[in-house]
Amino acid sequence: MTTVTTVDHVVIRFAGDSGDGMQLTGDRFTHDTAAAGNDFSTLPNFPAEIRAPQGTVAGVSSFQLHFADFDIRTPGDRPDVLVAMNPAALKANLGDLPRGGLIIADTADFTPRNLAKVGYASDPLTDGSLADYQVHALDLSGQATAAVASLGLGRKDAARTKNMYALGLLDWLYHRPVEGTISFLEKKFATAPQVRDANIAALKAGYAFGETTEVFANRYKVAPAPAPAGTYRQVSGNRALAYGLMAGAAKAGLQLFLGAYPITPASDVLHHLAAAKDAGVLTFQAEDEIAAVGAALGASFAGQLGVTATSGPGLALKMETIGLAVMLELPLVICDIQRAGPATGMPTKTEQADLTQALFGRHGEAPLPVIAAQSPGDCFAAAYEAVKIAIDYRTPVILLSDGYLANGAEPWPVPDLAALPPIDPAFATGPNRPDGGFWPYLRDDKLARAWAVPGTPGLEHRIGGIEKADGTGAVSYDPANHEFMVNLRKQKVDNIQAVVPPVEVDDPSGRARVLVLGWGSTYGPISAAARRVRTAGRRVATAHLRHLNPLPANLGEVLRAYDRVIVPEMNLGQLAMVLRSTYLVDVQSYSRVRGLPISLSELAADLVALIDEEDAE
Amino acid sequence: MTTVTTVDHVVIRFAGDSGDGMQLTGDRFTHDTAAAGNDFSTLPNFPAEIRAPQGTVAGVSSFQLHFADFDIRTPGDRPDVLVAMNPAALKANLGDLPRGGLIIADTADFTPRNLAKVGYASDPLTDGSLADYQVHALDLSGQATAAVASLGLGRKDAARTKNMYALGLLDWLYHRPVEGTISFLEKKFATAPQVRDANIAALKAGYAFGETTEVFANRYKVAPAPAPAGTYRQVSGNRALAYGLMAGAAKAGLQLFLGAYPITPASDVLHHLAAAKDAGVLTFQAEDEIAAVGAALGASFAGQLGVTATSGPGLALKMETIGLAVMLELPLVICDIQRAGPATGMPTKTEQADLTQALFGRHGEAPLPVIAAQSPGDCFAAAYEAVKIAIDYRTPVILLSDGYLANGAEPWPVPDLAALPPIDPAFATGPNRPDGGFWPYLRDDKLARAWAVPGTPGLEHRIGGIEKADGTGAVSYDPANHEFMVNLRKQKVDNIQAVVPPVEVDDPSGRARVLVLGWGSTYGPISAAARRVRTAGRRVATAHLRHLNPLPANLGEVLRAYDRVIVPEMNLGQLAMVLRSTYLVDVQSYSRVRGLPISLSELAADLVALIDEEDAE
Amino acid sequence: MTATTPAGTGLAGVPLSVTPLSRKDFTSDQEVRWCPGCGDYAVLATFQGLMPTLGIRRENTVIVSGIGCSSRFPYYVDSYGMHSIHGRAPAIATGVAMTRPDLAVWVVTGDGDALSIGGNHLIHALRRNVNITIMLFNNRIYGLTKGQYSPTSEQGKVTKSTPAGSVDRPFNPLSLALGAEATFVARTVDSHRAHLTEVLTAAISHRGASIVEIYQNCPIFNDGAFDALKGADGGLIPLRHGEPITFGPDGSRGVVRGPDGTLRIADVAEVGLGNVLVHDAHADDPGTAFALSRLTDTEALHTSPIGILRDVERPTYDDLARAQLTVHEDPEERLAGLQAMITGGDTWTV
Amino acid sequence: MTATTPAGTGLAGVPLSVTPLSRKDFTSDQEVRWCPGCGDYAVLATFQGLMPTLGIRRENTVIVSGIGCSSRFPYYVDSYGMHSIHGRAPAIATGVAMTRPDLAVWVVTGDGDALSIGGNHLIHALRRNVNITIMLFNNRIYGLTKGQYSPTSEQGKVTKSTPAGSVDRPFNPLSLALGAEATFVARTVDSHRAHLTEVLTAAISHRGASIVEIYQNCPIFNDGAFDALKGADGGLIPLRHGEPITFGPDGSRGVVRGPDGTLRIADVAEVGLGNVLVHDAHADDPGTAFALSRLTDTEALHTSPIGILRDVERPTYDDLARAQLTVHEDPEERLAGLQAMITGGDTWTV
Ligand SMILES: Cc1ncc(C[n+]2csc(CCOP(=O)(O)OP(=O)(O)O)c2C)c(N)n1
Ligand SMILES: Cc1ncc(C[n+]2csc(CCOP(=O)(O)OP(=O)(O)O)c2C)c(N)n1
Ligand code: SF4
Ligand code: SF4
Ligand SMILES: [Mg+2]
Ligand SMILES: [Mg+2]
Repeated sequence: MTTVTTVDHVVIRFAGDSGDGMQLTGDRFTHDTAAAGNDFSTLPNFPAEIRAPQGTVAGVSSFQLHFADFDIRTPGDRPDVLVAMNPAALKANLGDLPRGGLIIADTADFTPRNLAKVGYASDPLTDGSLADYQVHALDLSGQATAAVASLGLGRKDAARTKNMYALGLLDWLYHRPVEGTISFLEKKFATAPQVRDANIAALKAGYAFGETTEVFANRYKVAPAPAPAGTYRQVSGNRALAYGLMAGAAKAGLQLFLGAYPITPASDVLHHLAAAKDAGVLTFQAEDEIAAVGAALGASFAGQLGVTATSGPGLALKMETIGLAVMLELPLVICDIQRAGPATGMPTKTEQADLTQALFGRHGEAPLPVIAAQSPGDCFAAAYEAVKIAIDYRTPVILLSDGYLANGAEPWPVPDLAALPPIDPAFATGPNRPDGGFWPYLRDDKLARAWAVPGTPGLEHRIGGIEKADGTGAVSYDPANHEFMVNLRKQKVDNIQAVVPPVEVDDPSGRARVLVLGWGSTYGPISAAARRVRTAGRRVATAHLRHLNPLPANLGEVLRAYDRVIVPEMNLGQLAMVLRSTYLVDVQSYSRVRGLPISLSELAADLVALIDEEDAE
Repeated sequence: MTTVTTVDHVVIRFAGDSGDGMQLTGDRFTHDTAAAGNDFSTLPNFPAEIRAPQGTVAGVSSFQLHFADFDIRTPGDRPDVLVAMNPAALKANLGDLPRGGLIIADTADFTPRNLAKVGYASDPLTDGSLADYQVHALDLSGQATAAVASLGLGRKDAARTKNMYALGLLDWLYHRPVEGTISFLEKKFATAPQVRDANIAALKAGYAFGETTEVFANRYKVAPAPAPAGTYRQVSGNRALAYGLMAGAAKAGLQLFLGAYPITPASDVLHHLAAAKDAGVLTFQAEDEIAAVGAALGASFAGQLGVTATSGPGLALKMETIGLAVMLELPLVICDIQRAGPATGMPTKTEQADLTQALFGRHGEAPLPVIAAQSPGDCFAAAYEAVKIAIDYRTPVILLSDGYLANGAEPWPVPDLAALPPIDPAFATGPNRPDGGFWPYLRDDKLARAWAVPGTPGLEHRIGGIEKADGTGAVSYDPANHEFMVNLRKQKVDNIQAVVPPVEVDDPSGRARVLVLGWGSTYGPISAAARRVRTAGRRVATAHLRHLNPLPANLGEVLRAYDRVIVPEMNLGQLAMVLRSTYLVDVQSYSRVRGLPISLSELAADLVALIDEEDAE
Repeated sequence: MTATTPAGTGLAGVPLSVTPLSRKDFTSDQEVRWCPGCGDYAVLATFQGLMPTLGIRRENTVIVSGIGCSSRFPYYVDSYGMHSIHGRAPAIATGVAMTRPDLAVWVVTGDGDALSIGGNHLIHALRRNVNITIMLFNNRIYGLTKGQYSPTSEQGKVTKSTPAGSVDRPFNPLSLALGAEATFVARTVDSHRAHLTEVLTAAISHRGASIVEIYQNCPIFNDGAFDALKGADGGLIPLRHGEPITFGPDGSRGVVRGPDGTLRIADVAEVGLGNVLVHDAHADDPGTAFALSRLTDTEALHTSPIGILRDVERPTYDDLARAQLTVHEDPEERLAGLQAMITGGDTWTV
Repeated sequence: MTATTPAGTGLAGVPLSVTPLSRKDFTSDQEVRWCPGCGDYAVLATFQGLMPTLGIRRENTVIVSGIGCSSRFPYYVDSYGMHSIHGRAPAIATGVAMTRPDLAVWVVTGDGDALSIGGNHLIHALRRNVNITIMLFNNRIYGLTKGQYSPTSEQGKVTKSTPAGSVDRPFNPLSLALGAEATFVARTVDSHRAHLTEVLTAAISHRGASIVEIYQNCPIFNDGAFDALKGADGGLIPLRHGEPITFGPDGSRGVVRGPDGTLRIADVAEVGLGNVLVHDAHADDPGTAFALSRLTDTEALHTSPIGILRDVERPTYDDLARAQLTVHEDPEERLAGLQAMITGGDTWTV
């Protein structure tokens, strides 16, 4: 009999060749996990090539999923379970598996040729080299092929169902319901009934294999995670971001116009919005990034919500136009889904090294608000806030996400649109001067300027990139006016601090001496590491920034309250630099630039060491 | 009889309509002044329009010249003498003239219509409103026309010689020799003898007018300025910069290739180099800034010296390609002649607000050296150093100048090319691996990589923008390698500190408590202001940075040695931000963003106040 | 509902003015700041004269320009306008046109702005057939930056950036436009007011991207570049749909097609009027329009066709893109639809 | 002095190899990483086969690419190469070609790389006639970013970024090139090794900018885009200079010029071989080449001419630019000249 063990959390990594469907498998397991009520977090990892040569390490595609009965923050550093569909997948991922970890390997692909291709002299599944692990070497391909034999598929197509077979097996192992995946397959392959049936059959066969054989002595249960009541769905960062933009535009009553040029890992923002034609979203695949942001700015000038989405190289190209938007003082949202740089860098890998570009990458004094999302689901709220600030303050806003957030997924309480704060474009509709004239650069008390939209009679005016006279917006080369305007534009952005909530410190002990401050996607690793540090009996405080410009009003005070401030970033210390300069506090950068999320266990260990050192002083 | 007064310095401003030839007049007076052996500094000031409407304030073009019997640092804040060729010129410039100042006005243009055009209800030359000044209202146009009457020019052409007439008068007034200008006119109008003769006649007539009439009771002498022995010429910043680039390429034995797209105030770099075909310089007017820097990078890849020159908006466009150059580790010099921003801003005005763009304006971690020129003549040395660093370290270098340096001129000791430090491209010529192979990313002890040029047999290799494996330069997605390379690229740039001279403090008293630190073109105002502050009996120390990245090794120590550090910049405190962050020193930004050089008298006054405050503490 | 011009035309969807407008209504309070004698003045005056004749509301006119002397144009027209950045006006105008079918969208650009830095946006706007009208002021020089050669300058041009003469062959802007699938391609001259009016009116009336090259004299940096064309020997070849293409004194010269398909100029008396090519601006195939574009010298200009080379109907990018959308006029309905979309089909409830 | 190919040809100035080279010499040690079945493999193999036949030194070959699947090409060829950034390869190659007449400079680019983001650099490189050879891998899709439509995708294309179908008309890359004054314009197909070899050899032998559009199948995102062309009904129209343009079974179909100057396809039997257009690749006027380019469908591909549409001689930008220079071979002399220049004529001595 199989025993059932209850565990609080599990990390599974599915790994196989690019063609093995690992992303789909992982994604479905995530859905099945969501249905089981666990909290979860995912980390897809694809090769840079579309189809790297089969069977090579470079061609391995993997998907890691962390799920638990409590709220978790990261997809996990190291898997408990590795599903390896071929020797390359084993080779590429074994190093991450702790001793004692579970390996489920598809033996079908462990042929001498394939082993040789990745440099295995002998078969690790049989040569004893995996003695420290729990290895289940199963002919998943063969079993899947057998299971769908009756359906009349060709050999190749039949073998392709092995991923669903593996999924079925894992679903059984962790008590996941399979109904969701069945109905997913029914929809996906509606027009190819044979393929549909084969995949469903393989899924069920995998499940049944676990149930009926006694290959697995243990089966696991992970109880549902407590979560606030509500309706949840799974969401990836790019999808949530697209939804946030749509929600912002809808609440403002503006059309959403996305100008974009495809680039990894931002392309999905374009894809999601291009699929939202029912919601009136207009997308424009431009000839390049400059045209993309240009058209978005044109849409904003025309009185709609112009948005563009890109990654680092594209952001570099857009900067001149963003500078124009600063001068025009028009709403514009620029989403930068960061990837590892510089130059082409590692396009499929994550990084946070565009922060200084976002803050300072324009010529002249061209300040603008910068905000960052901290988790896949949080991309919604961050995008919504970006839209609101852009419209309220008539300013371009840079919204930072990254490759990890973009492709990662987590459970997401579906927001109630009605409950979101209202956004009012407050268009100028009539004269704003005592003499009946209209000055486009007259301002409200926030310093936001009047926004009159083409088609409004009597408010005709011209704007442009040459320095403008205060108030009238006419061309001006007056030295004093220029200085005034440079300062005024900065002041307007600084004024946004009024709507930036104070940074909140999480310090359960109330007596921590070390503060760990993060921004963006380091939220997960930092909060998870802090939990581990506290479990290890140390005191640590954490805080996280959504707003990188302007910074929260209380931040200086917060930083000064600690003996030591550590800033983990996936860059060489970009936020740290800003904080040091702004507050003259000796914050320390904790820099990890590996194209991967910061490792929570490494961070936790480092924090423990550091806290002990601090306490010893 | 005219008395001759000896003065130590004079500031003259020539002002007139765009069509009045004020730039030429100023330029020639500068030459005549150089010939007289004075030190000098100039500030041209043109309207943004090619030909703004005649007779309007917007259409006034002016040229200010400061000359002295000692070494001076700025073109002067306020003129002692204003030459006003029309009412608009008087209107636009009178505010800068201190009470008691000398006005020489051409009455010919002070017609009721022209007066009305600029809002003069009555003629200021006659209505007594200029009582506080020494006014010489002369019919310069009429006198010039009369002087050339015999030469048979049309009325209009004859009147056009008024600027030479004015020049002759001023040459007389300040004892300048006119021979240089005569031979200049002979060359310039060689093909138009009538025009040549008329201009020469007008020049001589102006001189004679001063000599023979008794209109001017005083005539002035400014003794030659002591200067180190040597051969001097007058040079503007853009010309010196072009020469520095040429010198660097020549000493390195490489062809100089400039890829550029015209933009104010950088276009003259293209013009000067395009005129240097005799010296083998290849210039390429590209379709845009991206192609300009791309072609320059191609030239560097091909083993020559690729250079590009632009201003802020163009720099923004080039950033993606510069990031590629960081990854390729190829020499490349990017000259940014800064102008007032953001966006189109005020193209003909100066500013220093591209510093943070230069330092941080790329995606990913893409560090590169940034250096700045401090005076027109110094553009030569700065450019030469940029070339040397680019080649020695295989790195793109950003060289910052600005509109003030670009167009300003000063006496310049012509450098002896033989005496400049050698530059060795040190191309790889053979294998660099024990196995006879060649790795393009093997490094020397400075961390500069091997540079093998197409055409070299056996060293064939491919480079690109994807992250490279250490040593081999092959494509690598390895997390640890990425982190290693990100740090290594930074380390390589940091290593340049080894050749950055320590910053030198100028503190004659040795006991100053306040340090004024500048960079770039603030050198002039800062050192001049310090002189004035010291003359006023206060102690002040000054220091100036050529290297903005990496900073000099001793800078932190220097900053900490003072109670107060003031950083004057023509931006909102960009260097100040970097210093605060790097050294955690509470440096204070002194920010003036007016499109003009910082006013030395304002700065001096502010410094005196501040030093007194500091001393009172 | 407000009145608009008929469907299918360039201004369909743009509301008509209820009161007649005059040139003065299109004159802004800004002082015009071109050099004396600049060809831009004539174009501006013509434009301000023709706008009222279109019947559309002034406030529904948008002019987007790049950077260059000519790009100051919007400041002088009392409509909505944007003086943007160098080369990007067609991209910005695309965003305006896509989101606002009720606007008449003009682009003002120069030979450097449109063909040098902005070349890519120009060809893509033409290819997509976005409903915008592009006025390309071609003075064959960079005016604003004080006289460097441009991609339309003749080979051998001596300028500050090419003191030994330029070495590259210029673009023929209309050949380029035709190669880029343009649906409306025309040329006119700054000083020919009636012709300019006619061509610009046709251009704005065309639904889709229209490009009008305007020969514009720059007296400061390239004076007389078009003088040889305007001279009495009649180097301008006026094109009129359906009419034989003749020009010169008494229409004595004409365009004929050679047996190899190329077009050349002949003496009408010699070849006979019947053999002169009859202009078909509406030919679906751009081949003849292309051949006509080649009658322009690339070097010093002596002959050049003016008028509408090509004017064909094709659905516009913006109309087609909008047609794919469901736009919810009712905000409540819109929010409800969006709520359903973000909720999705795969939820669970805690 | 080393031997080079004759003056005036594309490779003039490039030193010849003293020992014969083989395909292996042009094969790098990098593992090729395209998808199984990708058309890029065939082009690479052909390229590696033809390079040794050119006789030039391997080390004097430079390949510059942009970004895209095809742009990985340089990694696989054992020569000097640069995998640069998206769209900029023609600009970078211009710098290489201008400074180094002793190099054979190839550009590898895709339909997105060359025609979307890189369109401006492409048309300017063609206009200038820089001595580079551009291989444009046209798979009518964005491969590397996983399947968005490109500027050469047919209208109505359903992709991730156009789920309701694209609405813009594609570029005809060869029409665009001709509109941009290109001097060498050709097309070939990934799988036709002999044709590919012939066309690429002609392209690199042309002095000036050569553009070769290569129809390239992307089995992953746009499989079979060129199948209809390759089929037995013979949709490919091979062009050979001096020969009548026929194609199809037994050359039964041919290209004839209509009275309106346009080209159309006719039954040779019907019109007579004598009336079939004889191809003249060297015609100075690009009109007929343009007309030939229009025989390519813009939507689903059925017919398309392959071969060299245009190949005319014109001085190259880089040759002309270099001819303006005085290059001082002797470093001392060079420094002395420079010293004189920076000293200038207007000095004073203290
Ligand atoms: C990004 C950028 N690059 C360069 C410039 C400088 N610039 C302004 S206008 C111009 C060219 C003007 O020529 P054209 O478009 O022909 O207009 P014209 O002045 O002749 O009307 C240039 C190079 C700029 N403003 N921005
Ligand atoms: C500046 C920039 N923008 C976008 C991208 C993303 N990108 C890489 S390749 C590519 C298009 C590839 O299409 P194509 O040129 O047709 O090449 P293919 O992959 O089809 O061979 C895009 C959009 C990028 N790398 N850099
Ligand atoms: S420079 Fe030429 S184009 Fe510019 S305003 Fe003057 S005349 Fe007109
Ligand atoms: S995605 Fe298409 S073009 Fe790219 S490598 Fe694969 S098959 Fe080739
Ligand atoms: Mg022009
Ligand atoms: Mg492609």
